[in-house]
Amino acid sequence: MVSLTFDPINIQAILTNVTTPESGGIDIFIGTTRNHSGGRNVTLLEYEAYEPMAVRLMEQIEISAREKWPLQKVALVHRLGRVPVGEASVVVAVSSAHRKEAFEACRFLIDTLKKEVPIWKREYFADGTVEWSGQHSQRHEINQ
Amino acid sequence: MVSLTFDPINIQAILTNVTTPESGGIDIFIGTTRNHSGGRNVTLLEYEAYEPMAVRLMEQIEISAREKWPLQKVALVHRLGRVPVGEASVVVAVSSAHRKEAFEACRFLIDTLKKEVPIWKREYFADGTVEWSGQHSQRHEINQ
Amino acid sequence: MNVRIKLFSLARDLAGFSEQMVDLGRDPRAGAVLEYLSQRNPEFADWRSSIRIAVNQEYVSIEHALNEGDEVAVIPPVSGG
Amino acid sequence: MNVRIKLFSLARDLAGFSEQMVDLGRDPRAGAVLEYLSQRNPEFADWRSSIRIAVNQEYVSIEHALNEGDEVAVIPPVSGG
Repeated sequence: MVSLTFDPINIQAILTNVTTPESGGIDIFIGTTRNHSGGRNVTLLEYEAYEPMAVRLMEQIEISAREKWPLQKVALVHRLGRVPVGEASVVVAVSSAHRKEAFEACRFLIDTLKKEVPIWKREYFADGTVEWSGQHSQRHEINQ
Repeated sequence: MVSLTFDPINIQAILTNVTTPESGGIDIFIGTTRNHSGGRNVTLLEYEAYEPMAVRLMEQIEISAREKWPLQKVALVHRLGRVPVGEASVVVAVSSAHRKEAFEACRFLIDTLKKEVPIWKREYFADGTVEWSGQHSQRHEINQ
Repeated sequence: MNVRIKLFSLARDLAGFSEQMVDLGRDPRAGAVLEYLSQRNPEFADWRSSIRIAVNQEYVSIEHALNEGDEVAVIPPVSGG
Repeated sequence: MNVRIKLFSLARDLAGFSEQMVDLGRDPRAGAVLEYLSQRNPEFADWRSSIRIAVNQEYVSIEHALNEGDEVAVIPPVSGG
């Protein structure tokens, strides 16, 4: 199950959804909005996505994980729009008969989502500036 | 934070507890009661612990994890007594600035808990038999 | 040949638009979209090596041959999670 | 020398008791508890290699020297989680 939502992510509902009588282990990763980035204070994050492609890629990532590990349920949920500090921007949950698979798949899912899925984060800093995440470091890399 | 409880584990409360404004990633492992074990149907699990030693070891395991990784909050909660199929018997939650540390520490915590902490599981099978987990395989190993 | 360019994040900010039908001439490759944008804003040239192109919602190489009416998305480095 | 033996899980079921003060004689080592239990129930001998001993809530080797009043726990293979 994959989804994008502009509302706060309902973690309890995801947990209920991935729990099955056959599952022995559930691993859940929750990405939350940090109050600092590159040494500066962050007050708010804002996410945008190329939505249809993001959903499609998230579905493909779930399929890849299911090809690698015997999983029961998978949930990949990303929040879009403004996300206050401390709230979840992404939740990945995996249930499996054994914990090793749940951990490995959960790690794969979030790592791949972060590398591949067309979602972008804009950081609102306490000093009033607003930047796309990595805007300066990316630029710098390229100019080197 | 470590604890043993005879009540259902309140996962939402644990999640609230480990979320901090500094955390970027939270990994939660939930061990649930499976409806099968060694090819047989399980209807119920029952856990007992050498309680003071279990709490002490869980505290030591948290300390070890904090020595290995820069963690913000750690929760290690194990349920005791009867646990119906599908309910959580153990919950491990870790928050950290970055997800890599949260995943590695969570995995270490549950793996070490399962190896070291004096807690025992009794399995109630659908055929009416009741056994300590691993009772036969352990015996078998020793007689080999 | 006409394709629909879609721009996101920093790429949209640099270009000043989020979606546009453009004529890329005969037999264009996906990379032609970056040429088109770089001609209009030289800052795009700085970003070229980090930008990915998706055609009809799938990542492609810059050598991918475009077809009439394709949706060509300019994908700056992603930062979800 | 008197110590308090505590038994859990299968060890308790085999011994038929969960806690007992026992006199282990002079200068006993932790392993003496397993001798004591094996003499009363030979099934314990089958389990010896998989049982761990904790003294005052810390795992010790079977060579660990016991002191008067120690709490000596017999820990069968654990299965929490």
